[in-house]
Amino acid sequence: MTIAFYVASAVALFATLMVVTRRNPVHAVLYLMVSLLAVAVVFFTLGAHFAAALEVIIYAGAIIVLFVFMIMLLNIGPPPSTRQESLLLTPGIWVGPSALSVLLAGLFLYVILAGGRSVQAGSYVDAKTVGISMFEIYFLGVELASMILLAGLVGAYHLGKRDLPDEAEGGNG
Amino acid sequence: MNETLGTLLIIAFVILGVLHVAPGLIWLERRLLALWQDRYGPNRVGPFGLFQVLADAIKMFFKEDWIPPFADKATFILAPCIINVTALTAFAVIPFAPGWSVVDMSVGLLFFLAMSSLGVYSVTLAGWASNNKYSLLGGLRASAQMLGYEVFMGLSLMGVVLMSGTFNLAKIVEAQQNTIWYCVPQFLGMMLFLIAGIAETHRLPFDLPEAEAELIAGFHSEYSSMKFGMFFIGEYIGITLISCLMTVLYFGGWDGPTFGISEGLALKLVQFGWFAAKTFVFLCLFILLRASFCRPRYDQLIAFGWKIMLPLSLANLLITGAALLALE
Amino acid sequence: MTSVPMDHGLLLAGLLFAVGLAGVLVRRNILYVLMSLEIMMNSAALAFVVAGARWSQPDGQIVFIFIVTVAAAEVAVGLALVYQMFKRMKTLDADAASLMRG
Amino acid sequence: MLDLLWLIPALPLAGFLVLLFAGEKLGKSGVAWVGAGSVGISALIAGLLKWTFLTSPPEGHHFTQALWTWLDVGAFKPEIALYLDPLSLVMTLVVTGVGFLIHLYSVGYMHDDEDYSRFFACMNLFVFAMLILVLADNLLLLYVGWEGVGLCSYLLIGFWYKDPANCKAAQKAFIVTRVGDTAMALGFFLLVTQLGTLQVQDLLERAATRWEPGSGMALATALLLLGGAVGKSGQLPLQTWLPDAMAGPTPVSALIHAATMVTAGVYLIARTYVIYTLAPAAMAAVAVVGALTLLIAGLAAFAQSDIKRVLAYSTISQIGYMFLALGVGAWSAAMFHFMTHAFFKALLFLAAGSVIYALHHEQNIFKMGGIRKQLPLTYRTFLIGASSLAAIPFITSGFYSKDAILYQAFTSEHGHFLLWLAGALGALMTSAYTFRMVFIAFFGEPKTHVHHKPGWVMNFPLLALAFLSTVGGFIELPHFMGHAQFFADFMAPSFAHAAGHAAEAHHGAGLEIGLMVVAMALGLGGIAAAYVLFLAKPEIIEEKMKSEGNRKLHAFLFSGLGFDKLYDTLFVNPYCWIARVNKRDIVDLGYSFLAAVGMLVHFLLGLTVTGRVRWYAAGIAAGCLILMSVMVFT
Repeated sequence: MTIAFYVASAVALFATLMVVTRRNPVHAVLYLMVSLLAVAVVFFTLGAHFAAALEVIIYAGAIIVLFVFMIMLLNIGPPPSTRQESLLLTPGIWVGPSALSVLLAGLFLYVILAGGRSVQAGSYVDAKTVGISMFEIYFLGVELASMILLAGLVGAYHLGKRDLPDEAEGGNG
Repeated sequence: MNETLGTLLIIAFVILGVLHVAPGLIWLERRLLALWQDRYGPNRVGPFGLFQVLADAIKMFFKEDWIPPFADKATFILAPCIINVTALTAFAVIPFAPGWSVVDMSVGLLFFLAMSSLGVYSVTLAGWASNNKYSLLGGLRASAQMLGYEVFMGLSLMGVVLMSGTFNLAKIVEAQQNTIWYCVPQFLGMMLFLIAGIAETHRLPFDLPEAEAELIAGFHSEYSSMKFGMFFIGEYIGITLISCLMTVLYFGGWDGPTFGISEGLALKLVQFGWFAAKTFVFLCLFILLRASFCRPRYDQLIAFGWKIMLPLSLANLLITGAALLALE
Repeated sequence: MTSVPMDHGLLLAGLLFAVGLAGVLVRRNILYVLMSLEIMMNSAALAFVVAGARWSQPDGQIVFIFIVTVAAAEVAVGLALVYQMFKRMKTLDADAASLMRG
Repeated sequence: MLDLLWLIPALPLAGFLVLLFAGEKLGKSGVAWVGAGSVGISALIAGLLKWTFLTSPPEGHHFTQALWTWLDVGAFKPEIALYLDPLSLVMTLVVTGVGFLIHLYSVGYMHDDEDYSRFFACMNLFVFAMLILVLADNLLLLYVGWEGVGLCSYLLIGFWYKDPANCKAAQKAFIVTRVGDTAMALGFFLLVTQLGTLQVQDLLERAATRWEPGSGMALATALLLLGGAVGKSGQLPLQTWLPDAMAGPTPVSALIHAATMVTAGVYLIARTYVIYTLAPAAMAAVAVVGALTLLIAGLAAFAQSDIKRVLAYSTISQIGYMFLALGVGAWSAAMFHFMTHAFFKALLFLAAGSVIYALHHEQNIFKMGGIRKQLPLTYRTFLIGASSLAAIPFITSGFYSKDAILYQAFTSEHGHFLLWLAGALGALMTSAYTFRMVFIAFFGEPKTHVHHKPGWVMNFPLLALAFLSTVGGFIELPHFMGHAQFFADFMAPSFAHAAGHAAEAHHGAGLEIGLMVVAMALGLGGIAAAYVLFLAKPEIIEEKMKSEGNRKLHAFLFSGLGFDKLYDTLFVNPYCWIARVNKRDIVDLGYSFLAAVGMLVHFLLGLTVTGRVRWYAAGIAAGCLILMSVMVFT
């Protein structure tokens, strides 16, 4: 299991890096899916089976599919759009953000490793326990989450409508 | 060591068995369709036309494996693999008989749902990678359809989870042995799951992603040779998987009269026999559906999923929970 | 059951977060920005799950569920916005949507 | 019964609020009922309280009603509390009683004014503020009332705001009194920091125990409070605003600038008398201020031609008497004179108002003449008031109160012959200028004719006040005349700390009679002089006026002894000069610099508003990074 953790971590990191650097959005989405699956494996190795399953079902199986769906709807996968993507990604653009991210990562490293305590993680927590405490302690949170989902639903419905009233030029798409 | 060997044996059994069920199903489907449509079907090659499947397989292997130059090559190849991998992986949690499963996972049902939700990538990516407008439309249809039907598939299964109190498939079977097959108390849930299952495998009447009248062959228009074969087989594996789950979740799995046999390999075989028999019935049901239904319009399909099935599955969940609370 | 140090789990979360941040900052295509945001959210969720696993408490996974909920809502709205943006501007360049300068 | 105390200020406040928000809708009679009625009921309640105090006085002769806690900051915990003792009761009675009569008078006097409801709203607010001032339990609340009456004074002097001169007069009153108020506020600060409380009674007790008699702190506080009192009461050197304040409607002059508000200074000193007893030098200052003021104002009153300005200067002069009394430690005599003065001065103003009303806002006495026959009732009441002011012996209240002051100015341990002399000379001048006014305005040839006669709402207050002006003095008779000391006895609990007060009785009756005879002689002599100079042989004056020096003297007196000019050269003009020189404010440069820096920063930050989401995200990330670094590395 320990080995699985490290392998999955490596895969997740690699895949995530690939997500950020891909030109073709579909490839990026696929790498993102791989990354999420790897994180799901990490969850599994940490004993969070329920979270692992949810990660795949909801994240990989639904949320990312939405990305694919949108890419297909807008039909931006094929070469013209990847060329455009290359234009947007000049080498110079990488410098600042990378520096910032490296600094952040360095800070995380420092905080986590300088803490000095290395405790073992990972003991099995089954779905039932999660469910029970979710509907007892975090009941209000669940209600709020449902409100967020409803808001997202309404918002997405409104924004996704074909003809928003203030639409200037039409097009069939 | 022995345990590992046993697991390996089961894995081999599952892979080989399932992979061989698929061609058998092709033959069975053609014969049954012919029967129900009052014609012969394949009956020339071999006994009852059984070798026709073999011939088809050989033909498929030897066709030119052509990748269109305008396609996105990596994704084009990846797509058919995904459907087989996910479907076969999902078999890992199916208990064919007591102890006969690849893994006895505590969140087995969720694992199945996870795998089935990943299956959508196959169709969608195939449609996109082909870089062909019919394929793209097919892929779009598939992703929208599967997103919609996946939601209430999961919800419809929750009734079973509520009654048995576990995600573990083997335990669900045992729970049914102790009480009653869930096809009785969870009849609505079963119907919902069955419909969702058909949609997930995009079999008729939910085969709009590959509706040949509108989209040539939908998402796999550009596929040939064994890549097409993998889609073809993947579909049958999917059917088998759904049938197995129907058996496990609603019809008591391996439960059945044991004819006085009470221990050892023989018992397991009898139990597996029951399992296989029940699964076979559902396989035939799938074929019967194909023979008897016409194809709905796409918007009807989506509206049906979101506006009828989803509320029904929620109602099912609510009533089940309420009833369980009342009986406690 | 396992002997993964908590630090390593947190470290993975931190690194993923940093990579996601880089993605948000570098990519001008708004789809990538959204994807990178997903990465960041996911890494935050990972940190919670690691912490939950450390103390064998379900709380980490519950927070994970909440984060997934938020992510789902965010993606739904975000992609609807992307759709509208593409329809109006024929581009996904986030910097193109700077007409209001703020 | 005493629990009704809170109603006394509450009713005028309610009246004010009603008139403020619904005044336009009530109609004139409604406004009159609300405006005068609220004060009238207050006066009735005050009378009831007075009765209670006389029949069954509360323990210690004072009563405190705490309404609620105003602030609660550590030890600083002022309450909205009302304190009733004989001193504040007398003030309350005068404020509500005289106030009610003046309100009633105003119903008739202001009847044709378009801003009828605004007038009554302001008047009610004034009564409310004055009552708060008088009844306040602590200095903070007193200060609220103090500034409240200042505000109302400003509003009412400038009541006819369409004439810029009125607005100027209002501003002058406001600004000049503000000088005194600043001193008073400093005095309050000093009291709070030194004695740690604002509660008046606690304050006095602590002062008596902590401060040595004659200590510097007591002197400083007493002088600062004196500053406030001087400003509000129109005493030297801040008296210049009061004559100008006559720009307001006559009832306002009667109520605010004669009967009540201007005596707030007297009240303040009487309220904090303990501090003054601790600082004999301050008491001497009070007495000297009073003496000088009464002389200067008396001189100025001679030269005035406006009937209201004559009365204004006489008010200043009479309050000078009160200060003189306070300065020599004759606390109750001061309050006695306050009371009688309130009666007869209100009477004089109202009667003068009747004349002005009848003559269509003619205020110049030289244009009146001979109206005694046309307005007999007004004439008689005015004469009663004038007699009281001039202290005609035995039959007027002013005689008794002024006599008490003069007697004590001579005999008190703080008294002095010169103070008595000033007071006696003042008596001479008072009777002279008062009857100058009477003779010029009411006797002689009619120079104008009466347009309309005042109705009963205006006449009734005159009669009531005339009655009070006459009998008000009988409650406190000199020692040799039966020695009735109702008023002094009643006031005694309020001035329990005043040592040496009782010593007066040790002087013989002979001295008392002697002093009185001198004062009487001076007063009657003044009347006689006025008769000769202004009625019988006015040509003497005309003869004198021909010389250049005398005309200059007249102009000097007319201008109130040139104080306005003095202040203009000393303060106003230099200030205006500095303001002109500093037109482009030097300090503004600093602010302009700040503004420029702000604009520069705004410009720089504006550059960062690119509309690019990624840029903002980078900003957020960098900020988080910095914050986290700070948290981690510190």
